[in-house]
Amino acid sequence: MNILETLSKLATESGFAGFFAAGGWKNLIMIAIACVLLYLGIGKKFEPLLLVGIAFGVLLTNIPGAGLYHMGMWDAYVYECAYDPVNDYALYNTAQERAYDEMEMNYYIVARASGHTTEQIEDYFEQQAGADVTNDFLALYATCDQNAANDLAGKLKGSLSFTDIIHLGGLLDILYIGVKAGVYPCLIFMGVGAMTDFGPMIARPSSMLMGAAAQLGVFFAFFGACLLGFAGNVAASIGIIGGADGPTAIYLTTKLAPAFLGPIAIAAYSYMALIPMIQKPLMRALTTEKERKVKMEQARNVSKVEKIIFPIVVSVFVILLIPSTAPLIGCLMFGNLLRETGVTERLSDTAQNALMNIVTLFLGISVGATTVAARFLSLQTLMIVGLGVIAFMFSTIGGLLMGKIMYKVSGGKINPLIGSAGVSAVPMAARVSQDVGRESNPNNFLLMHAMGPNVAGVIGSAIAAGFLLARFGG
Amino acid sequence: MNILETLSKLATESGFAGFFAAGGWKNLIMIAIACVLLYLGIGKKFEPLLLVGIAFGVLLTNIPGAGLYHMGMWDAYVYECAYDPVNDYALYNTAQERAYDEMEMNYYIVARASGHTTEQIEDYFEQQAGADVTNDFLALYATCDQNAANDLAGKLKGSLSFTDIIHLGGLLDILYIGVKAGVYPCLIFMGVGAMTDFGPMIARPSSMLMGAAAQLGVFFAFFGACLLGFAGNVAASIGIIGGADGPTAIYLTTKLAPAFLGPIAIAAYSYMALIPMIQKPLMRALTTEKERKVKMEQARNVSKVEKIIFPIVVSVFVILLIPSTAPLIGCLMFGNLLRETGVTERLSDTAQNALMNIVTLFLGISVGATTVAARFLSLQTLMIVGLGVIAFMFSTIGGLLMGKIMYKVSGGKINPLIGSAGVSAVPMAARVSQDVGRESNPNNFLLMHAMGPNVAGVIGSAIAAGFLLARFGG
Amino acid sequence: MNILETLSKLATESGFAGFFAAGGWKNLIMIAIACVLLYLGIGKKFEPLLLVGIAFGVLLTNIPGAGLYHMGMWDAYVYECAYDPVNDYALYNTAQERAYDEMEMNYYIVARASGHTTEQIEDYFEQQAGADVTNDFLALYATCDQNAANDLAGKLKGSLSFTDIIHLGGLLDILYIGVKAGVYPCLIFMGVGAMTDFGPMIARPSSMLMGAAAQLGVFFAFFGACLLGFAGNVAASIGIIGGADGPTAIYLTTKLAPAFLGPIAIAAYSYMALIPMIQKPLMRALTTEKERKVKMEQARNVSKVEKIIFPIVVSVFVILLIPSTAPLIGCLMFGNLLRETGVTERLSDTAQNALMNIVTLFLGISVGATTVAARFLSLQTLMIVGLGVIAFMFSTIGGLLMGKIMYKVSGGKINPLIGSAGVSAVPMAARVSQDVGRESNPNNFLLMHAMGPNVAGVIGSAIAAGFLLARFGG
Amino acid sequence: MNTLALTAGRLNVGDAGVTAVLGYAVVFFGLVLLMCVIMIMGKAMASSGKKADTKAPAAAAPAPAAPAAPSAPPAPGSAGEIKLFDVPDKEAAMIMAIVADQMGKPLNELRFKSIKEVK
Amino acid sequence: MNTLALTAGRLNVGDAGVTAVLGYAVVFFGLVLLMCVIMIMGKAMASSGKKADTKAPAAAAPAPAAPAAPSAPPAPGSAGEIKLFDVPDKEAAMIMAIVADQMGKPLNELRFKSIKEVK
Amino acid sequence: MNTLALTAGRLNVGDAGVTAVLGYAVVFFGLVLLMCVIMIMGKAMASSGKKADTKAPAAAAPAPAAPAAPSAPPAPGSAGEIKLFDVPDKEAAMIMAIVADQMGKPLNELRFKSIKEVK
Ligand code: NA
Ligand code: NA
Ligand code: NA
Repeated sequence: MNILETLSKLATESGFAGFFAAGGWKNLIMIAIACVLLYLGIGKKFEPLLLVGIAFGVLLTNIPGAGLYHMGMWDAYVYECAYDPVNDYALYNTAQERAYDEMEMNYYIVARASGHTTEQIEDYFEQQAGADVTNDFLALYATCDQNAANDLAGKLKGSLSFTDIIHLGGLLDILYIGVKAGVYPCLIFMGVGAMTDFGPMIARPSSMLMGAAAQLGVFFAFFGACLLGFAGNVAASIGIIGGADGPTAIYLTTKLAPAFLGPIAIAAYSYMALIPMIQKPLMRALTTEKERKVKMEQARNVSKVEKIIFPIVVSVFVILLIPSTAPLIGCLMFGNLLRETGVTERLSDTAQNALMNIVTLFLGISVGATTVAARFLSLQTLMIVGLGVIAFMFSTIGGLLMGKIMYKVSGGKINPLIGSAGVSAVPMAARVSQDVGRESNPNNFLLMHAMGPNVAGVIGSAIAAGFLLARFGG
Repeated sequence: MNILETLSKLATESGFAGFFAAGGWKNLIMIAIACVLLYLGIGKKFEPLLLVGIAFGVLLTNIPGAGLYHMGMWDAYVYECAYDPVNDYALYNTAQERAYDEMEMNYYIVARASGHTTEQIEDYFEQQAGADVTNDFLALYATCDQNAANDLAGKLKGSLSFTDIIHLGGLLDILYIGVKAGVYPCLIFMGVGAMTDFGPMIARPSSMLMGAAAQLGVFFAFFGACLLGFAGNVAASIGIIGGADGPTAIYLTTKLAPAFLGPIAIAAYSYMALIPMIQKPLMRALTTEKERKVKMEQARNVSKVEKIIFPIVVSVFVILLIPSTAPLIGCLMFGNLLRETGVTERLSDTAQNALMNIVTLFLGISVGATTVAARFLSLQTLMIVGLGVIAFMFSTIGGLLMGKIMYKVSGGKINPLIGSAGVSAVPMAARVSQDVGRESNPNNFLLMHAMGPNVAGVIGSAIAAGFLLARFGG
Repeated sequence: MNILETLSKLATESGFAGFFAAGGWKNLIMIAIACVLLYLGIGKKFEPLLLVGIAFGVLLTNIPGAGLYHMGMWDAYVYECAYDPVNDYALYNTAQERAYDEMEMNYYIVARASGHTTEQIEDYFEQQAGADVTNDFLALYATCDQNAANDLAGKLKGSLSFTDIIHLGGLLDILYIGVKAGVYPCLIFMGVGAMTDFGPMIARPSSMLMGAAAQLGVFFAFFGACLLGFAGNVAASIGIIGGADGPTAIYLTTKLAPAFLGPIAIAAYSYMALIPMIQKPLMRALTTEKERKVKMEQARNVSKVEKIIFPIVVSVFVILLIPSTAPLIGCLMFGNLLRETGVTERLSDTAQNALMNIVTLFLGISVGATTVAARFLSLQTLMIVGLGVIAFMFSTIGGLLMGKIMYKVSGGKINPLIGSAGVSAVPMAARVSQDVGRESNPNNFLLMHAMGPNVAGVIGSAIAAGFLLARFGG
Repeated sequence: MNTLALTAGRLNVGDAGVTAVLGYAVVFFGLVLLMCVIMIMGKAMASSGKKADTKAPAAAAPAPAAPAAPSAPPAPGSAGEIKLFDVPDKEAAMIMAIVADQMGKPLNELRFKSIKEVK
Repeated sequence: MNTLALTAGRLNVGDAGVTAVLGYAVVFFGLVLLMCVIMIMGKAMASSGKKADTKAPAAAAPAPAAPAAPSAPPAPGSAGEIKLFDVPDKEAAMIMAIVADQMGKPLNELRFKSIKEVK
Repeated sequence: MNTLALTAGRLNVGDAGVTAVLGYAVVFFGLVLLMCVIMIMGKAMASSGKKADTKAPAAAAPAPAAPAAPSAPPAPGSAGEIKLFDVPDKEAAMIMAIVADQMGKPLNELRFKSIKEVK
């Protein structure tokens, strides 16, 4: 290799060249978006622990040539998931059948490399209904981008697994495995459980009604997304933004619509930081001055034994009801149990510090990495951003309305402002209740009362996610 | 999907329905057992750091439908381990031979799905001695539960690996990989090494005789288990309970008899917490008042250099003698070296805190998850529980008898009560020696003297495990 | 199995027997080398956090029979990497073609088992140019060590992946996966970034020229290694020792020449500890008394905003220029960003403590494990050790000469002694500049000034590694 | 033949509406069930707790301390408070009072990472 | 046919030399580019910083503290300093002064793991 | 043909007994071997240690402190003590004495997470 050859190789491989490739300008836009997100995280302190990581992931993944994350590899992985070896395999008793199936996959590969969409290919197969596609394949192969086809082939031929991703992928592909396997969100939920005091909710179980009502936005946004033409699984993932719970949103989206993980995670964490701006006007508009002035009674003390029994009881009943919540609720309650036993402080401390921080590091940067320009810069992302704020607003409204009902039912003993805290976003939403309450009555301390609906909202979102997973999941 | 359909799907998928399925009542019993274990861990402080995790794993795995752990998947994995591709593969030069082998696997699958035991299938293959099983397969396939067969097929067809488990498994399946690969117990042993001061043993090397003698229960219970009809590998795993060393027991059982991991781990940790109740009567019965009153001389000081050289020397000699102890002894001694160097405090601190706590979290809950009702609730579990207490008792007796011998040989200088500390269960067994010693002589401080046999018992159990692994392992 | 049989099995399996096997004496030498490294790490405090781990890995891997690390398994893994399924696969449309390729792999296996080198086999295939090798294979198979062939076959037949290594490998094989995948060095770099203050370099950007110049040794040693007959990829890995940056050296070597990881890592960390002895004579020889006496002006203060923008800007520009630096520079700058934001202290703390310590534990012991006697004890290791010291010397010289140029250009305002700090080895090289400076002028405080080139050297080495990776990497 | 089913497909307005309403109802059902369980548990506790009445005030003692630091409760996904006490309350209070006095700051503005004594 | 290419092969003297020189040049090119970028950033900061001039001394205050502990800078691959302050400088300084006084040691020889107050 | 060998099979009484006795013997053999090695090492240390006799008391100093906290030794699988000193003993003792005095508690009932100074 002589000097000119090497220099030219360096130049063409450099990322600067990438900006001049087709669609290269999109990367510039994504880098600008990363900088905006970094400004929001660092300058405006929007949930910085996750948003800084996500933003840096956005930056790294959109530098042309960096090769830290490979969208195509995960697309291939997604495809293979859709392909069902369990049901198909036992039917093959002869090499011919297997070869046939392979031909079908070959066809899929060259069709994709020729620019056909998955939907088109599906339709084609439905028409063919099992006929031999060899000739069509050969015809298509003759005209397609054969490099792209070969590349796709190597990845799809029954061989792309997590181990291949470790082998072929970049650093962020490898870290992303923990997202894909659903491990990171669960471990973060374990830490959340270890940090959460469910005492205020146990003391006033009616808080849970507000925590349930404040999931309104989840289903409202889901419905809206369906109307806008999103498929059910994607609409469910968009809706869960209204749960105002980062790990739950990431978990559900990874399982149902991984291609939309980037925008959904960014929307979820950004709006969580905007809770005061979103909630305060709605709270002032929907409640009367008299309602806002209500001072609530001190709730009863909750004994240590109750706090220990609580996570066990919740695990059993919620998982029995909606088994698909098991990973989220199981981890949340395991963390909470470690917190309350009084004999596992070491583990509780690790769950909420060392382990949670490590996982947060990996989660943030790898979720950010999924925002590849070609996919992120689309009308759909804008719609997700719009639906996300609607979800947050309707969750707030749901909680407030339930608060007003309970104000009536309780004969004015319950301040409806604590209803909006049911959106979870612990503890910010509870602080907002406190702030708005003090505007009307400077001696009103709603914070502890709002913590009840607030932590109930975490459980409520997990149940909503479990329902959507049961409905749209594999 | 209309509303009724969805509701009915939710109802049939709910875990409540699972209780009414065949054998569903067993899950209720397991949940009750989980609550008892939680009570022991939290209320009675039985080794809570592990028992709380194990108990919560028992709870989660036995909620019908939770799907956090899949016993069948790991059974399939176990099968594939028994299948030996290394020796078989090179013989296949033609596709026919491979197809034949696949037929054999197909036969295995439908036979299992038809309720045949592995032993029966083995016998069948031995009779056939390589003949074509196609016809038998087709006959069996026609009658078996074809869904079960297909399910098993997808998992067995040469494809079930850790990466499939990450892909198809639940959260606890994924965390369980670290147990299966033998990584967690080793890392915990690294932390144990970093927390252990071998000084008292180095100061009085004769302690090691008591540490060796106190492995009596391991081999006694092994022998008993063989008599009760357990296979050698299972008997070995049951015996190691007598080593009174959690990570060692888990490591060995994972390698030799993973199907019995749940009961063995629970027995090991429960009895460890019961050490005072098990040991004190035996200690009072087997020693005389005069023996118990013996005050021991202060042992010599051990220099820093000796403490640094010790882990290196132990690693080399013990691993040379029994190479299969390498993972356990290597990690124990690496941790101890980090503790003693004086220049790796950062690493020693992490080994005994952040890393150990993270691994303990994962280990406890995933070991607990293996206690699936259908398998745990059996006569064998009761036998294991019974053999476990026998193992602890005979280990105590072995240590005490050696203590009495050394009392004689030393001319009354050694208090035989420190012999029972040789069962390890650091430092509880040493505290028991201290307590019983003070009953007879309130000024007697045996604790530091008992730490010698106590830490020797850890090494002794690791050697015993290495021997059993060499004898019964792959 | 009777008693004699078992005893004889124990004796033959014991590691003591291994010393008497062919080449067994080499293991004794390696154990002695491990003890020397432990002495250097513990007694002499040579980078103990890594060297103690590496040394213990050397010890464990060379105890005969320990089975914690399997060189052959990773060799097989390496081979499979070289084999390119992506480009080859799409060409196979018939079973015949696949069978042919398998025959070729079979030939490779028996040829290796017969003692042929990979080069010889390559030459053979080039001569055959795609002809059928069946007959040659059968002839070779008849004469080769068939056990070795079968063993190799099982590992190579398209099946050896990370998941197989978890399954078949020992503890250190499993921990080594993180090295092989390039994850550990990157995570350590994240911690390094979180611990590094780039302020002095931002305050005086001209420091970067010295950081660049001090990579001279990298390329000088690379050139020397080429002359000594090392292949380009190996020469590149040897050269990077001159970067004086452990994680960079390990990352590059793992990617380019994993078979040489052991000696290169040991050389890199040992020489880093020897920086004062290597650098001081060169610094005194190459600078004049007048130059050494120069007192430098206090650099300007760097604002918090600049420190926050810095990692973002560096990531974008350096990765754009040399995309292959993305993993190293991305992680370094991500860690640094977490340090400087002021709102992610939790993550920065974890990156530089819990996470970094855990990774350091795993990295050290598994890198040490690669030093299998049969491969480590070779002339090549000696040459690497020799080239390493040359690399360090020339990097020092490069930095000093640039320092002298800048002394001239600046009109004597820059003390050339800070140039040698450009080799990175943070902060030891900067302390050496400080020490030598005070010899000539006791009131001279060069430390803060030397920190600029010092941290620039980290970036410089990463760029050098990126260049070499682009040139010699897959 | 594998169906290559990559998307779950779009829902028509009816299905979407039914799913949304049903989902919201399931969330309510789940939390109401939980509410009942917790209420029953609370009642059971209260009745069994009358015997252990003398213990209760001690166990509940840490709770009133919480409202003193209204901005302190931990945020999921963000930094949380580390447990305040590992030593008996009295000793911890003493240490905290000493430090607070020396710093001239009210107690609830200081965060003690941990105060531990050997048990 | 797969080439079984296990080694990148030896380089002849010319190639090796060219690669070495080119590599060294690329390192220089990269760091000079970075130097220019940092310089431009510094200038931009300086000009925009004139308005915020009153803020600057506060922001820069921690910096002068650094040279007081000349042996403190963190080593990659070895133990690093933990951040000194999480509370406003004044309070932290006060606590540190008290402890240092009681210990009779100069401030820069003590390492405070963390001093935190509730924000 | 693969043997599908899933179980190692049952042992007859003789084999089980032989294996048990042999195993117990191997454990003894291993620990006796180790005992001899440690004894030899101890003797070697003692003879080489006579020159370095002046150093020994300093190195051994922390040891007598251990019996003062009889319930302190770390449990494998449960919480362990964190290293007490990272600063020279004298300074650490001074800090500890001050705190203990102010708390009115004996020293061995306090656990200091860490006291560090810049080395
Ligand atoms: Na919520
Ligand atoms: Na033991
Ligand atoms: Na460098």
